[in-house]
Amino acid sequence: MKKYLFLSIASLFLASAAFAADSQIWDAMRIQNIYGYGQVESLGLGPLFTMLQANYFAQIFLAVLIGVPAVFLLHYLVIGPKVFSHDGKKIYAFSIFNRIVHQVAAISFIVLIPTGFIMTFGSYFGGGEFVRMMKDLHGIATISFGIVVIPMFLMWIKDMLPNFDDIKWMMIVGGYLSKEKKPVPAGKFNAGQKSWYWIATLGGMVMILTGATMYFLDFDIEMVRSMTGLSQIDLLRVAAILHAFFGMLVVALFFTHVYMAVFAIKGAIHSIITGYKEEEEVEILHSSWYKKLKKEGKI
Amino acid sequence: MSNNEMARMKFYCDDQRCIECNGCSVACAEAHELPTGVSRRKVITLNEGVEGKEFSTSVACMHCTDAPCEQVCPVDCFYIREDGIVLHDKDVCIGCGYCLYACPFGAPQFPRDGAFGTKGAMDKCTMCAGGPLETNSAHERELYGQNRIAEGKVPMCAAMCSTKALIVGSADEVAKIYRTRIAAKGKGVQSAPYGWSKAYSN
Amino acid sequence: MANTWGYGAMTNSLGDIQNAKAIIIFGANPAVNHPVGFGHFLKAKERNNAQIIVVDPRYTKTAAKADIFAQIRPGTDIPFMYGMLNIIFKNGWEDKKFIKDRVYGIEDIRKEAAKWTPEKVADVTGVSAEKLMQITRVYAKSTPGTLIWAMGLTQHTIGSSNTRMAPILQLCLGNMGVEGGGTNILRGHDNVQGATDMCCLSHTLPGYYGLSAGSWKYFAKSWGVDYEWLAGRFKDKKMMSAKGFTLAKWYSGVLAGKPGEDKIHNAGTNLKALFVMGNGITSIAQQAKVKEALDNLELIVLADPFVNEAAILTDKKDDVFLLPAATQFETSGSVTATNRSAQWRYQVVEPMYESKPDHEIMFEFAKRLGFYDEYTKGMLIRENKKTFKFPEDATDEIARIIKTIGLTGWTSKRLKKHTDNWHMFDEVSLRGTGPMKGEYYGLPWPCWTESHSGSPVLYNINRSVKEGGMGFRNRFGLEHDGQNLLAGKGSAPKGSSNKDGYAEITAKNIESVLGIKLSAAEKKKIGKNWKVDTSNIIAEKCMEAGIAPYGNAKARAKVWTFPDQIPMHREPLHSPRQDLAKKYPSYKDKANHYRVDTKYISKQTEKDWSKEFPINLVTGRLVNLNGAGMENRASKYLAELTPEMFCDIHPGLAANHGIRNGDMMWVHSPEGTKIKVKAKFSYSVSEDRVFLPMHFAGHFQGEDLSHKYPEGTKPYAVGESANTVTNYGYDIVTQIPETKGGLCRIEKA
Amino acid sequence: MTSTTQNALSTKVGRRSFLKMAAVAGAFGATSAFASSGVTRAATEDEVKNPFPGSKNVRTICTACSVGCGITAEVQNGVWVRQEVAQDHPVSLGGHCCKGADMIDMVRSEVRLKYPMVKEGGQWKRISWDTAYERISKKLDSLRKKDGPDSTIFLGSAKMSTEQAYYFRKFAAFYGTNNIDHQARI
Repeated sequence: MKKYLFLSIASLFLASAAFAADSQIWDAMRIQNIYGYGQVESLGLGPLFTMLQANYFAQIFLAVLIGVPAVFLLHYLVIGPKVFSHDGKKIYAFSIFNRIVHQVAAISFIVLIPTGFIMTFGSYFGGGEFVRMMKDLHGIATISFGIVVIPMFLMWIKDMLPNFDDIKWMMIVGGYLSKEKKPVPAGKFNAGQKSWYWIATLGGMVMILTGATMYFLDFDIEMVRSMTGLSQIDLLRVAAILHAFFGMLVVALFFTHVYMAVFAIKGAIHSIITGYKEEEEVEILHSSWYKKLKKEGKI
Repeated sequence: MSNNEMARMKFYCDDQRCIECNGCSVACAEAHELPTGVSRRKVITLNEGVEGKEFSTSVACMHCTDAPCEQVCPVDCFYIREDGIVLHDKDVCIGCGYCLYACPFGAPQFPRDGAFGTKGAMDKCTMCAGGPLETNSAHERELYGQNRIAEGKVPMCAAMCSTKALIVGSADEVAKIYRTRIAAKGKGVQSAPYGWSKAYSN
Repeated sequence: MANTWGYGAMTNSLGDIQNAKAIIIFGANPAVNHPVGFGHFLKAKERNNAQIIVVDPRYTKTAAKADIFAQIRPGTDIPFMYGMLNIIFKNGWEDKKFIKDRVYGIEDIRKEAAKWTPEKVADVTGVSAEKLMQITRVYAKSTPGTLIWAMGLTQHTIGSSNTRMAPILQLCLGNMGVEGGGTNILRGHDNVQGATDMCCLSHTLPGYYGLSAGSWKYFAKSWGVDYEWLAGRFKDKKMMSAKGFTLAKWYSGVLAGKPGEDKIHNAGTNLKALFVMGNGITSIAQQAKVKEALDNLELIVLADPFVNEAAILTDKKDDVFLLPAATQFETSGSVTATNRSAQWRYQVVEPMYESKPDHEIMFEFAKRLGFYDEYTKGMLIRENKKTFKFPEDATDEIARIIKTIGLTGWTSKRLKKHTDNWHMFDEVSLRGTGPMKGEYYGLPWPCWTESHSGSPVLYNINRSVKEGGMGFRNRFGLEHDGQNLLAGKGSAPKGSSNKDGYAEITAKNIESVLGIKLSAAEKKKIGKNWKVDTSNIIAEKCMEAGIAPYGNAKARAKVWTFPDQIPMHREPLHSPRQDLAKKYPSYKDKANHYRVDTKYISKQTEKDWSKEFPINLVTGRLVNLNGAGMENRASKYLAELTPEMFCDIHPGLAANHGIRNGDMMWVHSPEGTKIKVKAKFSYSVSEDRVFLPMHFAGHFQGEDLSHKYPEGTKPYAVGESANTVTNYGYDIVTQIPETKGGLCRIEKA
Repeated sequence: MTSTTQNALSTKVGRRSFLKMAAVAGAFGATSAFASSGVTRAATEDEVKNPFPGSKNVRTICTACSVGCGITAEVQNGVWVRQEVAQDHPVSLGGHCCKGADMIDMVRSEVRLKYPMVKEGGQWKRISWDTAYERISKKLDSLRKKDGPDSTIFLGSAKMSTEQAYYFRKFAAFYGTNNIDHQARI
């Protein structure tokens, strides 16, 4: 009897799979405040998102959180920091405007990244009020980052355009794998900094947009919808996937950036506080720029 | 599929009977005194006005066996009762919306009551089983609505369905009713309970 | 319908529909208007394999569940049914014995039906000949078949013909008086049947007694007042017997005398005061006229649990009173469902805020107008009491007086008992079990005596009268044109002492028809006839003999008192088919039609309406609202389902006018009025018609009247009233407005 | 499953994992009674906890359409606290459309007319019942004397009880006019 029941039910389920594939159930506006829920032509991102979020996102974030610092710790111990003379001449690298913009972004990141991690691992914090607060804080910090991201993008874009030095720089991984102080081919910004710039600005903007989409859920993004042809629920799913993906990149590069500024190059952090870089540091790490400055007689 | 799975509580809406009277959705909203804009249950009509193709069905949380919402929730606010009812803890929920992205039925609802116009804690069909607070306490009723299951009563939507299209109960019993109806018609299987097996079969 | 066989009510019950093998639905949308009732239809379909046939101008939610759907042009139901009869007669599918024994005047129908060949029907109705034949075959072959209708048949100038046509179809197929058959009108509001039985109507007294002096005398006596005194309350005895204004056209009573308005005959005065209780008069046709009438009244009193939107519509500045009436849950009383079953509606809570139940308001006014004692005396008579208890004593007063529809058995005690024990009744047959054995749920009238079972299926001769059996009512005399109008031999209800047809029972014929002898005491007490026999001796004796007090006659297919003796097709006043309007013209204009001179042919031929207004206009209900929608729009959950007034329009038609889904659009009527509504694309309407839901108010011809609501009383949804653009046109007999077959013109707003 | 969920299950669900399914059978009408299966068992008396102690169920009838669906109103201390399911009603079997499911809202709607009002000079003004009665009956009386009883029309309702409808008709009769009608004529 039981077996019969089991079989008949199983056949029902098979039929149900066919029914679902017919995807009539996916039609029309499913919920009040989300329009175009799961239209027939929807991308079917639900399963993809579920699979990624359930099995990979948190793990990858954890890997980034532990892995990146671990690599740097190893680097610090094996190769050690680069130390440049702080007594020599200084080169004016960052205007006051540059510095303010950078600092605002920096503070935003200092808030955004931990709050983001707290949300990702919300269950370990027990969810509820605390994590909700972190979520709101994440949103608030986005506002300050949103204010400076475009000035930041514009003020450095000229120096951030890729060139041949970048390929050379990449080949030797910026010279960070050796203890030698050999001039490294790089302009005002090296390829590493450039990648960080592009990820932080363009990626940051993507994160702001995707974040806002998720934050407000029924955020009116008619334009994006009509441009992409995505239903709102798919847009939300794309947003969630993109947000996580760029989040990983940003976090990894942010850690790198901090490591470079604070540990890898001793005292390099001062340049963004005072605006002046050590001449020796520029000569070695930004040799092309150094040469250019020299040629222009600015040093 | 284990036998255990059949002893789960399930919804089934018979689209041969559903006439989009919205009795279920209003009964639900009324029973749980939901804010407007939140519909735990919604009736949808497809191909409206197209002769021979129009049909309606009532959708809410299907209390999936492999509940995707439970899988993706970053704060693990979901819990699945022994009888298969998928519930969540509003005090833990942070209103991130991930459950909504994962859900194939659009069940999770977000009232606009958070700060800065954001969505508050998620709200969804509880199969009238309340939440993790003290059973039938005023607090539970305020957050999750009635706990009719604890009172030994049928969930409101199915009980008030005008044509008895929407039925609820343990899966094998609902399947029995479903088969009885199909048999009465003598027309063989036309469609079957959807959403009962894995939400995303892979 | 009452003119066909005696009573104008649903003949069977909703549960009984589960017995049907075929269900044909004309101009009704039970899936939307009576969802719970429609559940029984679906069960018939599921368990009985009953074929559901829907004939409607729109592909409704009901049609979505139908086996066959015919999209008919509004106002052409008569040709459609004649077309069916044409095929039925041609194939000999009619029930010949039934017709012979129980129907009068089918020959004329046969002649008329012969004219309506399927091809001709196709031209007039827009339904193909093949479909008509398919429907006819399925319906005629699957017996018993039940025929359902609602406002889609009645709201036409020929509504009263429509409602005769449907019974004729059923009579020809022998579908009357059987389980699973019948003509089942689905009433609109919860107590339309009850309120109609009590005749809140301008042409008759409670129980359909009419307005003749004899009726007034019977009521005066039963109310315990002097007839002359009562007559003195009226202007004169002529006005006492003159039908009053109707809800449909009362506005003419105010506006008469103005240029272009219809003339009235109202005892030399216009209407000056309007007293409304629980009537959303924003849902009646000709809103612009209604507004003008409201503006011109001297006094408006509106008693309702919510703000009656008449108060919002009018620009009148003074003497508009809003009285907070209690809802029906804050009082108690009986309510009659569509199948003539009464239920006791118990009081749930005390009236909220300062609201008062309707009867308290009436009693107080009676006191202040000086007729309270006479007015309430009827409640004291039965038990010779000093004080009364409302509503129980009123129920008993009704039971004491109303014999015509057999309410004698409806005492408050019995009705309460039924509601208290509703779990003891069967869903399909309504039969009681246990202590309720031998009674049908709600004692569907006629319930002849205090021990009668109620009559769940009217005109069923397969049951004894005691158990709800009966033939057709003897209401139209004993013969016509030399033909006997009584039922044929052997067609009396089961167990009857008289096996043939017989006349209605009077004190004179009771002994001969029943074959009994009355005692002297009985002879002294007995009333003149069964309708006025308050002693109830006639009914009691009839039960014993198995005789229906109202006689056993033939139903008549021919009503010789009507403008059309048999139903004839006449085009709506505003017809999109001018060629047919010439061929099937409307009636002559009718003078003093419920006190108003009403236009028919002169309106129809005024001009070629279809040139300027090419689109058919259909109105109807939505599932979440009812009537004028006041109380439902005041619920946030219901208002949320349809927050705005809209117009269902076919995307093709919309494209012709450059209207996109969700755009605002104007709908213009031939009356020169217009409304601004949101376009909602829908394939449920064809490209030559639009559909408007009728429940909205609060906007008028594009103007938002929200500011006119008293603070805190505005419902959650407001919008244009569809009835601002419904066309002129009233039924020739009942004066029901023609809201289902008008014309309009649309444009993008 | 993470610890949080397990925690929630063990502490909160254990106590609540009972069901009384007897009522379900009624909801499905003619279908077979629900057999007990695995997790669903009848709840014991003390497990079934009424959230509204001391409440009473009142049988009444829906006021929406003419089907006449049964309504079970749960009343606690004179307050209609909950609309229950009238599963044993012979016509509706507990079913309701959206209007019927929301009957309780008709009573407790916030936008109800709360007190008598009159429009004076285009403005709404709150008045007492007594004032309303007085002013209306005076006006009716004078109109009746001046223009005759036929100058008034009474529009009644299909939403009234039968008794009220009867008394409304009777009111017009005693007032002296046949100008009375209701929604049957729509």
